[in-house]
Amino acid sequence: ADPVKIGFLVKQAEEPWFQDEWRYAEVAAKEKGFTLVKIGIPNGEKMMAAIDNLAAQKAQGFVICAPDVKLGKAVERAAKRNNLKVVSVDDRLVDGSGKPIESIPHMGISGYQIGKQVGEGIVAEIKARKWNMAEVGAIRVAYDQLPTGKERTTGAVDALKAAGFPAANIIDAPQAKTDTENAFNAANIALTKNAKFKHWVAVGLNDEAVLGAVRAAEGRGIKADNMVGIGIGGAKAAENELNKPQPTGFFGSVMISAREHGYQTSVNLYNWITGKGTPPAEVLTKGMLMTRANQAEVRKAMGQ
Amino acid sequence: MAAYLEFDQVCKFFPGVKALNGVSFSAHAGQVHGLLGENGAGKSTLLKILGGQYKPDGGRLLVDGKERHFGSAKDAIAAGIAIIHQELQYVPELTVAENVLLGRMPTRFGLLDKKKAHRIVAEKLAAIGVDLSPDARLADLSIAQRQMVEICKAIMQDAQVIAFDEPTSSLSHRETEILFRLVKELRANGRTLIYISHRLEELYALCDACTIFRDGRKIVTHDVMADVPRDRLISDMVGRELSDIYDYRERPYGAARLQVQGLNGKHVKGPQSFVVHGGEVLGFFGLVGAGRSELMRLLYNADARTGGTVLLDGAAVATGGPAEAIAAGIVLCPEDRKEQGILATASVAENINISVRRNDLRGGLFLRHKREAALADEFIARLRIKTPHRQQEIRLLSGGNQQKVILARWLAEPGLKVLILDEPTRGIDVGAKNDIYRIIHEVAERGCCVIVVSSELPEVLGISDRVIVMREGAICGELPRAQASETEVLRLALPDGLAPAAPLPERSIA
Amino acid sequence: MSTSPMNPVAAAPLVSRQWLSDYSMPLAYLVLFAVLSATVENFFSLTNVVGLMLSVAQIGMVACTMMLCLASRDFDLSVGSTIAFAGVLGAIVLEHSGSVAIAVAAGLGAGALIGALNGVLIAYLRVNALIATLATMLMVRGLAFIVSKGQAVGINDDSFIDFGDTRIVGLPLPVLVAGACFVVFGILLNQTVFGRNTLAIGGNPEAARLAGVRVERLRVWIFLLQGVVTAMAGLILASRITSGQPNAAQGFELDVISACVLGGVSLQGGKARIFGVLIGVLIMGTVENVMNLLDVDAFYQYLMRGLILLIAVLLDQLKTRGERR
Amino acid sequence: MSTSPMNPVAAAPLVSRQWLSDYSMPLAYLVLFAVLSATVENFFSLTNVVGLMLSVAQIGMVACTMMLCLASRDFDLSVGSTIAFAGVLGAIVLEHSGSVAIAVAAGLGAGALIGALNGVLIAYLRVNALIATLATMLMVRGLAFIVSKGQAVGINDDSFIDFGDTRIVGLPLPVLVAGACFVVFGILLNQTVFGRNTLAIGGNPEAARLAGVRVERLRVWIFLLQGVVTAMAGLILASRITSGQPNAAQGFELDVISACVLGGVSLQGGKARIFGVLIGVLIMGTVENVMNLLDVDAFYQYLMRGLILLIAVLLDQLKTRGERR
Ligand SMILES: Nc1ncnc2c1ncn2[C@@H]1O[C@H](COP(=O)(O)OP(=O)(O)OP(=O)(O)O)[C@@H](O)[C@H]1O
Ligand SMILES: Nc1ncnc2c1ncn2[C@@H]1O[C@H](COP(=O)(O)OP(=O)(O)OP(=O)(O)O)[C@@H](O)[C@H]1O
Ligand SMILES: [Mg+2]
Ligand SMILES: [Mg+2]
Repeated sequence: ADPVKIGFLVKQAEEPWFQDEWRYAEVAAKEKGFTLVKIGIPNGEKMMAAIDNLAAQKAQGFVICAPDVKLGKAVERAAKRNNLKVVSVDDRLVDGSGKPIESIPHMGISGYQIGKQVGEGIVAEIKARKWNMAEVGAIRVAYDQLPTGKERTTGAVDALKAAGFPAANIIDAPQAKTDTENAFNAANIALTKNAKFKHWVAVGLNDEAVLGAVRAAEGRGIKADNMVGIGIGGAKAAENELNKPQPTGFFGSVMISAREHGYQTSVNLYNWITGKGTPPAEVLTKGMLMTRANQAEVRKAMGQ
Repeated sequence: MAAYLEFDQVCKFFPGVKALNGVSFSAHAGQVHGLLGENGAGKSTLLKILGGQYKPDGGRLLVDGKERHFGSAKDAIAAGIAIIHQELQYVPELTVAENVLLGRMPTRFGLLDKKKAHRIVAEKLAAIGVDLSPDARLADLSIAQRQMVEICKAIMQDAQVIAFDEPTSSLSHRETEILFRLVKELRANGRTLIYISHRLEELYALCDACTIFRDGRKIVTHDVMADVPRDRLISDMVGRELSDIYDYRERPYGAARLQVQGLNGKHVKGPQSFVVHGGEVLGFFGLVGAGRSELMRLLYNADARTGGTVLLDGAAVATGGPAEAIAAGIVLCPEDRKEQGILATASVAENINISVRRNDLRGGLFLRHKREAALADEFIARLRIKTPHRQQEIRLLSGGNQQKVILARWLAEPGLKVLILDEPTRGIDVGAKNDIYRIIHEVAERGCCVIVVSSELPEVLGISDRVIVMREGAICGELPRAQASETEVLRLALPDGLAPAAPLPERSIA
Repeated sequence: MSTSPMNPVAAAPLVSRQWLSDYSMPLAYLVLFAVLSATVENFFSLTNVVGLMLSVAQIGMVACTMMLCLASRDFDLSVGSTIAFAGVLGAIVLEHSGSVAIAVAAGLGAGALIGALNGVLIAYLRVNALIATLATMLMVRGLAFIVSKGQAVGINDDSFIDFGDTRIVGLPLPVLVAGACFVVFGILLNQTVFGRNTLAIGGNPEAARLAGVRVERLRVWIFLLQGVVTAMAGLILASRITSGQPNAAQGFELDVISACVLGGVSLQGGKARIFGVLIGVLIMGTVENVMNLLDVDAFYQYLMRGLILLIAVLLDQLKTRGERR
Repeated sequence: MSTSPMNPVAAAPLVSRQWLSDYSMPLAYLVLFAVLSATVENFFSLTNVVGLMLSVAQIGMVACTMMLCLASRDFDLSVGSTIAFAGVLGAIVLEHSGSVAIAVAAGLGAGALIGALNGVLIAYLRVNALIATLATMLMVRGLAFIVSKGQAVGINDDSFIDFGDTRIVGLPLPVLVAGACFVVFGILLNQTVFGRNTLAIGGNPEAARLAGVRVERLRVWIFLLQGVVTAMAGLILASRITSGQPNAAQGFELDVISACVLGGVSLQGGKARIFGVLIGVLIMGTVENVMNLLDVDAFYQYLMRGLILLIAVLLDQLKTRGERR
């Protein structure tokens, strides 16, 4: 048989999260003895090109985290046309009407669920600090242009609301771009408009967004004891904050296991290609809240 | 005979300038009507109104007895008016044929008919006697050739009224003759022709009538050109008497100061050498494309040279760029004012000070605004530059006044040793020419070397102590003032030593 | 050419130099292609070459009109947004009307409107092209988000989706459409009054105006064409990816402009060659393709892309350098 | 001005029109500011105004040098990447050396190198500025990812972090630095031969060269300055967000260029006013600020941003229109 070649396509190749997924997929490749081709696919157009490219390289299948879940049908068709097996990771692919595509096995966690964990973490901390929820303002650093971003922050906000957090205290701070500086500017304005709150919490689509909110709060003298920000990702940006000598308003980050996603999906696909078994239709992994207190354990549990 | 073209009390005002202040005159079919006036008198503005580029602020324009209001150039073209502008208006990247037929390209089945375009333009060019390929890009042609393309473009509009705004300012002998012949043919065909020039000989040779402008007003219209004495024209125009415009005075000149040895580069043919003495005015004559400008640019470090040295007072002038030449005291006033001379959107003061200010900076970096302003004002006065104030953007000045500003830029140099003027009086009125000649002589009297490149033979002969003639990229002869007669110089300049009386050979433009 | 004043000695090198200058980019590309075929595994295969062409189909289409736009000394940053908007709008209209024809008409109509708006702003209201098209870029992107509520709009109509998939003599339809664009716009540029006038207003707008060219109207037309072709590219993209994505094609405008400039179109206007643009587009696609074939690390891809862009223009530069003086 | 032939009747309107044209943008901004203060809650408060200024501090610094760059008829797309790279590099060097001075020097040095590279490519190798800086933009971004392995680099040095936080007479240091940039570059532009020559080469490079301006050298200097100032902005950003982030400031270049063009800097070169640039930067910041204060929906923000950009240039256009003929 031909040597096995597997593609691993991710939507934001520069993100540490996807870099980690790739790294663990490489581990699998080395163990099982297949070739891994890593391609970043920032948009639908590049995604189509990448799939064609894989076919040209005579790959037999690919793992994909598509730039948008609605690209499902395009992925399915392109794979079929090129006779490639597909497994999706992180985001579950759906068809034009929003139904999950059954022919593509999936491993991941929904953005909404991660967001919920963020919200729950914040609620727990609010309770632990015995804050009066009416005196707490919540900043949602929003980047709704990105579907995942919206899902995550919506999950967080829903969790807050479910715990009785007053909806009126939740303030949207739309960032123009997804970097820290834009989050800073957006959060700064939110703080200006709502000087009345004693305590603050912040959520966002990633660690950088929350970091921006934390920095903006610091600029106004709102420090660790009055600020709880929980990010998503748990990579370097979070690690830097959590390892600062003094605690900051960056309370923690919900970490997801890139190891599981990167390693397991590629192994599953390998097995499928080599006839050693079909992957399960859907596997959902869980995130873990990493804080100053537990970061070592969490990292270990997540296999970092 | 009724006037075909009539201006009635036409006014045009710009901020701070009354370019035209109630001008009236009329031109007849079958007449060449000359317009004269010093720089900034409003001649070009008048043509721009005629061409639909400007709307007049007052007055009427009548064509064939009917009052016309042109909203755009297109309207004017439709009304049978063609204009050859003072600032050439061509598209450098397009070919001769495409430029000539711009806006009127022939088509077949909706596609360009390139063959036909080529053919009709080639025919026209041949008919008027211009030796040019319709497929050449304008960017690759000399200014004179571009000018001829512009003329061809206007002629091909087959307009009833054709206006020429200083068409000969960048033409030399041969093209000028072609132009004259054309103008006369058009007159014979009953067209109405307007002709602007600062060269009086041309006006006498071509025009039937003339109108003189000064400061945006009409001074007088002479219905019979031939009857007007030259002195009268000049004094009407500049408002003062001028006797000998060249103002040449015998002056002793010193030792060889500038030695050019074996200078070689892309557009000259082989190494070229010559010397200029301190206090000498050296004229360079040649037909268009003879390589004079290119040689001067090599001397000025403006183009890369492939060989040769330039010695000034015995020391080699550093190569590198114009900055080195300027530092050594060599300056060049370039021939193409628009492309190489003016900083269009900068002020008059800025254009004057751009180079000279380096001598007078605070801390090597900071400007001395007051001194710069004073210097600018001084030269505005000395050269009679017509501008509302020194802060005016130079592009808003009339062509001749722009030329004076560039001259001022170099005359202001305190360490001036060699002054190279490439077509310095292009587009300049008689009075100002006289001013410039005077200045050239003053500069020479200070012991500087002056090189004047000119295509106007009388000018070269009138002001030079010595004349060098170039032909086809090489120096082909040298004549001291005493021997430099018109015939002698032309004999050297024309290809293959043909006498000027003989018919001109076809390839002399290239 | 009996009238040519060219002197026979000078003519020979001139002609060959002209030839060199006209064909050096295609030649260089051919050499590059041959080298890559020999050295990069899987590069020279039908699937890969077709894949490569498919990957630049959208850029290719839009580059054709961008060429005209740049040639007339303008600039258009709004193409990326227009692609997204046309795709989203087409998908929504398709969803509601069920008619492919209406959906396509809506997409193209929107593109025409956006283009016309750009044109009017720039030609008649004399807004700086960079700012005008940056503004429409933002507004159109906003519209794409608004009409889609920020979500991708799925497409279920198979006849629409098939368009992106269908192959004729082995070539996917999008590639054929792009090829047709190159032919049509090549003719438009070189064989029509429209093309000549475009170059003229880019080379010297004042001269064009004085020669009676309706400069403003022409510029509006150029932008309008650009809008329509871009919308078409957007619809084709939507069909290929089976959905209209409001955040599709971000940064697309720079890719297109780079391809044009690589192909020798001058940002100063007045200069354009359709063949050069084709090569520019192919270079962009080939670089991307080869890097993926060679599994170049994502971070090093940035470096490579930059380097290759530089090398391409430097080569072109060296060539034209000789001509300059 | 005894020598001026100015006619006293015409002089008066000329002066007032000049005045109008010079100050219409600041005046318009003042009016806008007053209206917003009266109508938008929380807008006119010290915290908000300081926040607004802080939000445009980086754009402001870089806009100063971008103004020079545009005035000389060039273009720089690499500033966003340079900000990211300088921040990342500074953070890494700080981590390893522990010395703020060395870290800052490394960041600024890298910026200078990038700028000089751009300058040499554009001035001496005559690569098109768009392509050259697009290439460096890609390469520098790649480098930022490579040196940081794609991860944010944390900063723990308090003295470095304090720089972004410290306030002097109520103004944060970054704002003061931006202010200083405006002063310094305003002087450079208007009071020095450097500035004048920059405008000259933008207006007509050939004429400037023949007038003795060392065009190539000057262009390299302009890019070098731009690199240094951009790197400084990157370091300040890193200090404000207490980390060097390799994906910071994407799209920053267009913001900066827009601010400049809004401020009346001509992309055709030869025209620049520092005051205009300041206003351009403030307009950009104010629009963003007010939209968030008013809770404008993220999607509609695109629309608004585009519209306001258009309105601003259209106003400016109407003004200069009268002058045209
Ligand atoms: N667009 C403009 N804005 C302001 N002033 C202008 C403008 N165009 C021309 N002028 C001024 O109007 C006056 C007449 O200019 P015009 O070009 O008609 O002179 P001219 O007679 O053609 O001179 P020349 O012989 O130098 O070509 C000059 O003082 C000139 O500075
Ligand atoms: N940019 C250019 N590209 C190609 N050929 C050129 C260029 N400039 C000049 N030449 C050629 O170089 C030769 C010398 O031209 P140059 O301009 O030096 O002549 P000149 O004696 O100064 O005449 P003119 O009266 O036109 O100024 C001519 O054959 C001309 O066609
Ligand atoms: Mg004139
Ligand atoms: Mg010459």
